[in-house]
Amino acid sequence: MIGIALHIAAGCIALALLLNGWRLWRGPALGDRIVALDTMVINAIALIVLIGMIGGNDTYFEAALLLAMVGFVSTIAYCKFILRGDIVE
Amino acid sequence: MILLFLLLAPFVAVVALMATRDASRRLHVTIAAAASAGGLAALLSQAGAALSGRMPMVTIAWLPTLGLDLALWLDPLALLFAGLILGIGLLVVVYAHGYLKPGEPTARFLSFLMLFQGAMVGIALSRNVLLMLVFWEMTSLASFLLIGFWRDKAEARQGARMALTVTGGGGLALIAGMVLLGKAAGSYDLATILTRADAVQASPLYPAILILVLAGAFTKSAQFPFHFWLPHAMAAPTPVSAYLHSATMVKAGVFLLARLWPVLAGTEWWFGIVTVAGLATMLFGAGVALFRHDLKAILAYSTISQLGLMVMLLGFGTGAAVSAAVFHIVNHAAFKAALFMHAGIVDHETGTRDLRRLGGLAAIMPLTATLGVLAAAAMAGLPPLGGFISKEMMLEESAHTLLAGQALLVPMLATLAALLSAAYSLRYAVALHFGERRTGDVAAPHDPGVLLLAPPAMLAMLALGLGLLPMTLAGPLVAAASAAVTGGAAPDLHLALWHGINPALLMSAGAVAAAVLLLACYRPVAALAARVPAPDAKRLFDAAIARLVATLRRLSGALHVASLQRYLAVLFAVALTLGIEAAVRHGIAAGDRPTTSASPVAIVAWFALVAATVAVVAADRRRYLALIFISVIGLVMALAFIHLSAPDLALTQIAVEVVTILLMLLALHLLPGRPPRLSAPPRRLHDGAIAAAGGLGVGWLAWAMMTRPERPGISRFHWDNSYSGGGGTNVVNVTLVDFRAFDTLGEIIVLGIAGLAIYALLEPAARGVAGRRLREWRSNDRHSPERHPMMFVMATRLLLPLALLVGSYVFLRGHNQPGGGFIAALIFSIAILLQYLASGFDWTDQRRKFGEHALIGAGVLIAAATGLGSLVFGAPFLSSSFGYFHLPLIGEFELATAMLFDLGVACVVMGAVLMALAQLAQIAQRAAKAEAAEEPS
Amino acid sequence: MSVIADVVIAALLLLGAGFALIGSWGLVRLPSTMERLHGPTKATTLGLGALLLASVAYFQTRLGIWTAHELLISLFLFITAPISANMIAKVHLHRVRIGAISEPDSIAGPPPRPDGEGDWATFEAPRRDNPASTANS
Amino acid sequence: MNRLLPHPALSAMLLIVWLLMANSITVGGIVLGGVFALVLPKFTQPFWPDRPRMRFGRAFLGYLGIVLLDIIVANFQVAWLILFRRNGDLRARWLVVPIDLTTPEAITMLAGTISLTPGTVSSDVSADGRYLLVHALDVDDAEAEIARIKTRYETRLQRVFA
Amino acid sequence: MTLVDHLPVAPIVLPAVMAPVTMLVMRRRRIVSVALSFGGGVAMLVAALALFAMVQDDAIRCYALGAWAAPFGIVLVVDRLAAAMLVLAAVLALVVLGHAVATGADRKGWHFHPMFHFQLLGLNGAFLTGDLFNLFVFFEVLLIASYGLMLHGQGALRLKAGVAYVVVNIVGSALFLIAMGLFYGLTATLNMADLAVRVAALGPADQGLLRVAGLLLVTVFALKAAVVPIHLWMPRTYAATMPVVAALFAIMTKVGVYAMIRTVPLILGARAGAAAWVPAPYLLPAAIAGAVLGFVGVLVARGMREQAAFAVLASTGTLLMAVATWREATLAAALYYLVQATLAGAALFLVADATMRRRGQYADAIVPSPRFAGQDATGLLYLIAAVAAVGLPPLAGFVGKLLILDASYDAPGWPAIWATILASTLIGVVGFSRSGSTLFWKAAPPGTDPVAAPARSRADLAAPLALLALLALLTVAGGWVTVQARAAARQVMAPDRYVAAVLGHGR
Amino acid sequence: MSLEFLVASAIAVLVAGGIYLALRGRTFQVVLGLTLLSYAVNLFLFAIGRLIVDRPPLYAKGVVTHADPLPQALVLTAIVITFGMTALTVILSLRSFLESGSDQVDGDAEPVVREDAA
Ligand code: NA
Ligand code: NA
Repeated sequence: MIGIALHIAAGCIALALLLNGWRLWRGPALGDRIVALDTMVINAIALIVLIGMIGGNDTYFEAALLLAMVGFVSTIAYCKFILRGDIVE
Repeated sequence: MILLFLLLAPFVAVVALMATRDASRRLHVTIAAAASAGGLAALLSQAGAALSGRMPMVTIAWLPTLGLDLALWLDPLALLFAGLILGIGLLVVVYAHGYLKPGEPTARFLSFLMLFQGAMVGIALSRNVLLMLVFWEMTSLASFLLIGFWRDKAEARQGARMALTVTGGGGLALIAGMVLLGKAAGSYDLATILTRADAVQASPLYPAILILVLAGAFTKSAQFPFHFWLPHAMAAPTPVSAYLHSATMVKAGVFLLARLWPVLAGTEWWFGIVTVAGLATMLFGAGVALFRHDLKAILAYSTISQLGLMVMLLGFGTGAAVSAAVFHIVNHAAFKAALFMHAGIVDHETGTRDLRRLGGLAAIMPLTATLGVLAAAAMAGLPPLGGFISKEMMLEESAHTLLAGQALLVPMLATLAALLSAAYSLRYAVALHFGERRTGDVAAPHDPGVLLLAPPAMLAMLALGLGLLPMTLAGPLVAAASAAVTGGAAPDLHLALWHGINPALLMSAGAVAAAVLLLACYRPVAALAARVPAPDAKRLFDAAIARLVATLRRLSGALHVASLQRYLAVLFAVALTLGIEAAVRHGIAAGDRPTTSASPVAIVAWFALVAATVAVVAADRRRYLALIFISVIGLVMALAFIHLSAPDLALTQIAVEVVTILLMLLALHLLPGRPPRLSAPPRRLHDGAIAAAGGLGVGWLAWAMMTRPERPGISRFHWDNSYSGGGGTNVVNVTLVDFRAFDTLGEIIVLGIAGLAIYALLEPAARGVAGRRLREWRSNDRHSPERHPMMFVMATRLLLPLALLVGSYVFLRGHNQPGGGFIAALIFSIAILLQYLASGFDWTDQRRKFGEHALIGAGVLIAAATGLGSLVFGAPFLSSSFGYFHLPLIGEFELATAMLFDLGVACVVMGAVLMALAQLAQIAQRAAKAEAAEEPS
Repeated sequence: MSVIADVVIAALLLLGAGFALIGSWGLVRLPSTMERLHGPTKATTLGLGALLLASVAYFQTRLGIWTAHELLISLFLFITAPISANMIAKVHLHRVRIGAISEPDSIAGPPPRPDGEGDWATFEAPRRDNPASTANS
Repeated sequence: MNRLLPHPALSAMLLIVWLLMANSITVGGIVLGGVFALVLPKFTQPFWPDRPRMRFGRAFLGYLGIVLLDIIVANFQVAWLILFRRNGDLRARWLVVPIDLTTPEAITMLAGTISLTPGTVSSDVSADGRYLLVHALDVDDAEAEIARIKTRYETRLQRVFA
Repeated sequence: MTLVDHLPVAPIVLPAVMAPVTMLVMRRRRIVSVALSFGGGVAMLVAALALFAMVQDDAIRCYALGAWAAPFGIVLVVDRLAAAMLVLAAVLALVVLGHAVATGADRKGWHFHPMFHFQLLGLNGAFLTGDLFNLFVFFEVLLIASYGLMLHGQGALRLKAGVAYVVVNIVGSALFLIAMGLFYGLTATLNMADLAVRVAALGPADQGLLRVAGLLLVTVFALKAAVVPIHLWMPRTYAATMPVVAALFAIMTKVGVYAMIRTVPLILGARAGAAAWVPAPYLLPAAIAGAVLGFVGVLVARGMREQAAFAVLASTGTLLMAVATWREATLAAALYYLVQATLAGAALFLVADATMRRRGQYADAIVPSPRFAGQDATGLLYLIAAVAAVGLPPLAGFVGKLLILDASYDAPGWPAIWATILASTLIGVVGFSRSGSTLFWKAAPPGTDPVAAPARSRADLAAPLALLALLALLTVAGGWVTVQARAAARQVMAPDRYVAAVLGHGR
Repeated sequence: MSLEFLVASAIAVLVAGGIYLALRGRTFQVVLGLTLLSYAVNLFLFAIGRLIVDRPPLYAKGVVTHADPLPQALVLTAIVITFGMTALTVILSLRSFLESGSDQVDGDAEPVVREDAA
């Protein structure tokens, strides 16, 4: 049962990634693209967790943690670039 | 040993002259003269031995593997030649003392002259053909320097270059010829080669050898059609002309023909080429000489003609002809050197060398005139001078020579040449010294001092002596030298003015009579000759070279255009071509390893990656957008690494991606917005084709490899020994810090260097043009005024300790679980960069306590020191050790030197990353500040 | 026991994945940028949270190990997600203000001015010594 | 005490995070984590000036509970909106929330809470730090929503940051 | 292990320590830093000489880093060739270092000394390593250090050329990784000796991939060696580089050649199936083109540095003609020529530097300038350097060419080799005589601006003089050198002994 | 579809994109191209160890199936080196732009096609 649920869940996340990708491609506003990218990161974290569960392996945890911790840095940087041009002032 | 002294004396003089270049002219001349005189004395001391067949020899091994030894000998031919070189050299040195104007750099002049002398002596004495080549090319070089001595004169420079090009080029052909000769004869030892005529002449290489050797000899000896450089070499100071371009260097070609006569002569090829070339040159030179007005030009063309005579004689292939040639070498050296010096005196005293502006000098410069007339008479082949005897011998030999089946062809042409020689010689003697008095630029010229007069006078006496007492003065030497040339016994030699009435005498007398006749009606003949189109060799040569250089420059410029796009296109094309070649030749089929079926998630991720890649390409000039798509690729890569069992790679990828994006955004800030497209559609199509082919190729390689079964390899050992030998369960990390720690050491050094280079690039960017551009820099975008968004700032304050903690954790566990120094360092760096992002450069920089340089330096040192530590224990560099320790309360824990190494890694990585980003941020910040200062507030 | 655990885990998985999907669907279907911002920043909180809980339970039942470190992921996301949303909103406000965006930015229309003196921080730099001004000490 | 342990709460948090990461509670882990929990706050002190005092007692835990509950509830609400509400029927609003909190830490926490609960996003702060700009996805009565935010979150936060 | 046993790692550890130390000290005390830098250079030379002496017994020495035996760990392998290259690099480095300090070039940015030592680290590592991936790493080290050195002094032109140089080499590195990946995929090993064994054992199905791997690998080396047609990056890069740095770079293209000499007979030799002698059919034409294009470049160059760069191209072409026949005798000739070409190329750059420093605004442009101080001295040095570079007697260049001619006789394509060597030499002679007479003989017409702010010190003549003296020594001691070269070539062409030395006789 | 095919085709697409961009005329495009190329090369090098799902090379007694650790170590090294090179390239091209005022990789401009005039 869990196996099926895991695969359904992974399928959902994959679909979510596709939807993010569509928004990223489409835009139209820069804000939309950044949101889409940010969401992709979140979905990627979800996917990593699922991969870990599917494989019965918790060694991927750090990757998810790292992504949660630093994934937003690029989002912020993209935003700051638009807002200020110079991301470090 | 004496031979070695002979060879080295001139070179020692070169060094001495250069060392004393600021000393007096007297000292310079003394040094040079001493070298020549000493050499001459040494030579004479060995003359007896050389002539009696107890040939002095010396061999010093130099390049035994090549067969190039410093092997010298003094056979009669060498003796003759070396004697000429040293004897005339001595006279020229003395003459130069009087000739050079005060203030002219005698040391330079004489050192070049000595360099030349040494090289010539080397040619003469070499008993190894490769050694001879060394000296051969050196003479070209010395000649180049000497012709160009008056470097301010254009004709000197051009003449020098032309001489070097032609004789140096010939020398290169000679190199090929000599090496082939050595190959055919089985040795580079001259004595051996001379005994292998049969082998050489039977070799299929013989024609090539002959032609290449002759190319060397003919260019050096100014044989038609390679003669043209010689007249332009007259731009050299006259002592040089006298020495190099009449007496010695140009005779090196003749010498070479004589030297190799036993092994090369006697064939149809030899006879045909050498005789015809000599004959043609003799006629041509004489003909031109007759109508020149510059004294040195007359002498130059006469030299060409006389050299042709010698070459022709050697071409005949008979012993008697060889004797004639050898004797003429001596004669010509005497009278032609004398004549050049004579011309130099005239030039020196009257300021001109134009025959039309000179005349009647006999009355005011009697001594000069006497020696001039004497020498010219020798050149004309008049009795009782030496020139007469050798000319008689020549005519005698030509009378017996059949060319192209014609018995009369050679004698008639030889007579014609003799006629012309007599004519220009008499013209020189008569027009200059007799008739109406014309004195050039100077009102009352007079005989020069003894320094200028004595050397040519001695030579003129010699020319006379060679006629009056030929057997005494030259007989034994010429006989022995001729024997050396022919390789047989000494010929039955009778050098004498009178041989009775024979065809030669008749031809000679007729020629002289006709010459007188010709001079009598010189004017109309000259007018007629002037109509003959005479190509200006120098102009043609210069134009040809100029055209060649221009064409080559265009081609080379077109090829080496500064274009990265071209560099890369060619590189890709080459790699592609080679890959396709291999694939076509041997086929690259997929293997039979069972594939793994892909999950829908994987397919989606793949799709995302492909779409993002396409998007990056499509959005390439919308740089910001392209970067966002790059982020997607990075994300998918990280996911792929996780899916494919590489957590360390995933961690690294995630962290590196963030840092890279920050870096690119910082740079992007300073680049112009959206630039116009640069390349036209065909170009893009062409690049697209390369790109598609490259992609398919690499993809196929990957496919072929992945579908092949794994092979047992070294990583099995790594797996098995990771825990037991490396003390860690994360095999990737143990590989990085232990099995292949040496790679990692190199890798962090790369990173450290990158940091330094970046610092070096950005540190001075605030100055100069870049600084101005930075100050003028102004973004077109309107920006929000808020610098430090509150929520962001607050979050980073909490994140900093958290991130440092996570980083430390990742560092400590890296040996056993995914992680390690590199990833930890990236996390640390990102944590600090986050502060920069949130709170600005200054704020953060003030609070940072460690410099990047220190981090990089310390990191490399820690890593290296860890490696060196193992030396103390007698283990190789970078040997690790680890142990499990037990402490109360804490329990068991592991300590490994590899972790210390990893600490070094972390320091360097952090230093380099911070260096790159902080430096870049700082410059961006400076630009922003400059912008803010400009804005009205 | 294990059946119940399995059911709980499966339910959490489906819940989490479902919310993640709904969030992303919102990103696609909502009408304009500000609205779209709500999709992911909301649904993914619970979505990921449920998945992480599932993971905790899963590893406990399957491998018999208590892994609580999934909570850390949530912790970091709770710290970072609002910041991302805030910055993206700022980007949007800014872009609308400078006229870089032509289509309607939100159903809500342009944001009202705050009542106090001054404007929103994105449009007017905060002055020193007030809570909104940070990092200039 | 203050010099050794400038931020006890932060230190405690770090220790907990360390133990969570290590995924085990051993003496060795606690000692090692403890070292970091002591060192890191000290080391990062310059990067967090004017740190406000916080109470991590009942007020804080209560606040956490309420937020978690709200997140779960709001998640379902928003999911409903996304799935079934037509775009035209969305009642998106800008809310200008006046704030009484005075430290940036507290304001950030409030804004973060608002963003974490689905349906609302903290979009900006006024330049004087006294208003929060919140975008709400579907709000019938703006004033009521503002009042809810203030009473439910801000008052509690005021107690935490007392 | 005694300290002597660790000698093989010394040429790498010394600069690895010296670079950061000079970096850290340089910021405070320049003099100390320079002294340290020199000390490091001398120590490196001593180590290189000691290694050179050590391999005189013809035994190949292995040093297993981290005590992990080959093929599992990384080994350093010292044979005659490697030791000789170490000596060459150390000698050149000392001379260049001296010149940099004497002319103050090292002060144009404080990172010269660390970069310099890093560069040597990369070179020495590339010479010593017996591991393919490690070779990649050291290539990267020497490349990135060369970027740093190349940009030393900066200027817009240099920066632009720098971008091209860096990018091309990054692409080259990508190719290297692909080639290496293929080798690993086929053989599951990285140790070069082990690779040799395993490549020979590959089945027929893998031959295509093997050939691709071999060709790509050699392509990468060819890129570094500036082999036509992928030499295009080189002339501009070297010409834009500060001459003193370019002088050091003279050995960089030779590293590419070295890598070919090291890997081809060993891994892609007779037993390599489809990859046996892979570069052979392509290398000779490319080498011929290189010699011709190089000397044509010498003829048409507009500046002395550009000319020197083309001379380096020419020398590489000439060298590769000899290498391309893959015979012991020609290889020996090539090795001799390699040494002399490196020194001659460096000498040309240093002479260019000395001339530039005296000609003020005329710099190194091959145009007549007003008389300048030291014209005779620099002119004489230029003459000698040109003689060496073009291969006229009496210097080693001539000997080298003679060796190549002699050894290549009878090899496939020898007439082409001979014709190229001789014809290209003639082009070079014409080129150098034109430029030399323009630079040092011809005076600018009256009224031309006088030379502004020329350097007056004569200290900058010492280094070129030293190089020329070395060239003379190379000529005089040619017998000994050729014997050494022959022995080194014999080792290289006998890969079995290398394999046995690295992997042990048990295998 | 197999994983191997996905990876191989991804490599192909990345290489193609990388080469195409590397051949463009502006430094930033070239940098992007190099980035794509390095992704491709890393993936290639990784794939050379063959693809194994969910068996990270963490040593444990008795484990037989695991991914090849060596290519992973090599890729890690390559990623680090690539990062250093990328950083240097980015900054070098920026500096070059600041110095010369042009971000074109080649000095002489090609004919400019203005297709964004609209
Ligand atoms: Na990212
Ligand atoms: Na909310």
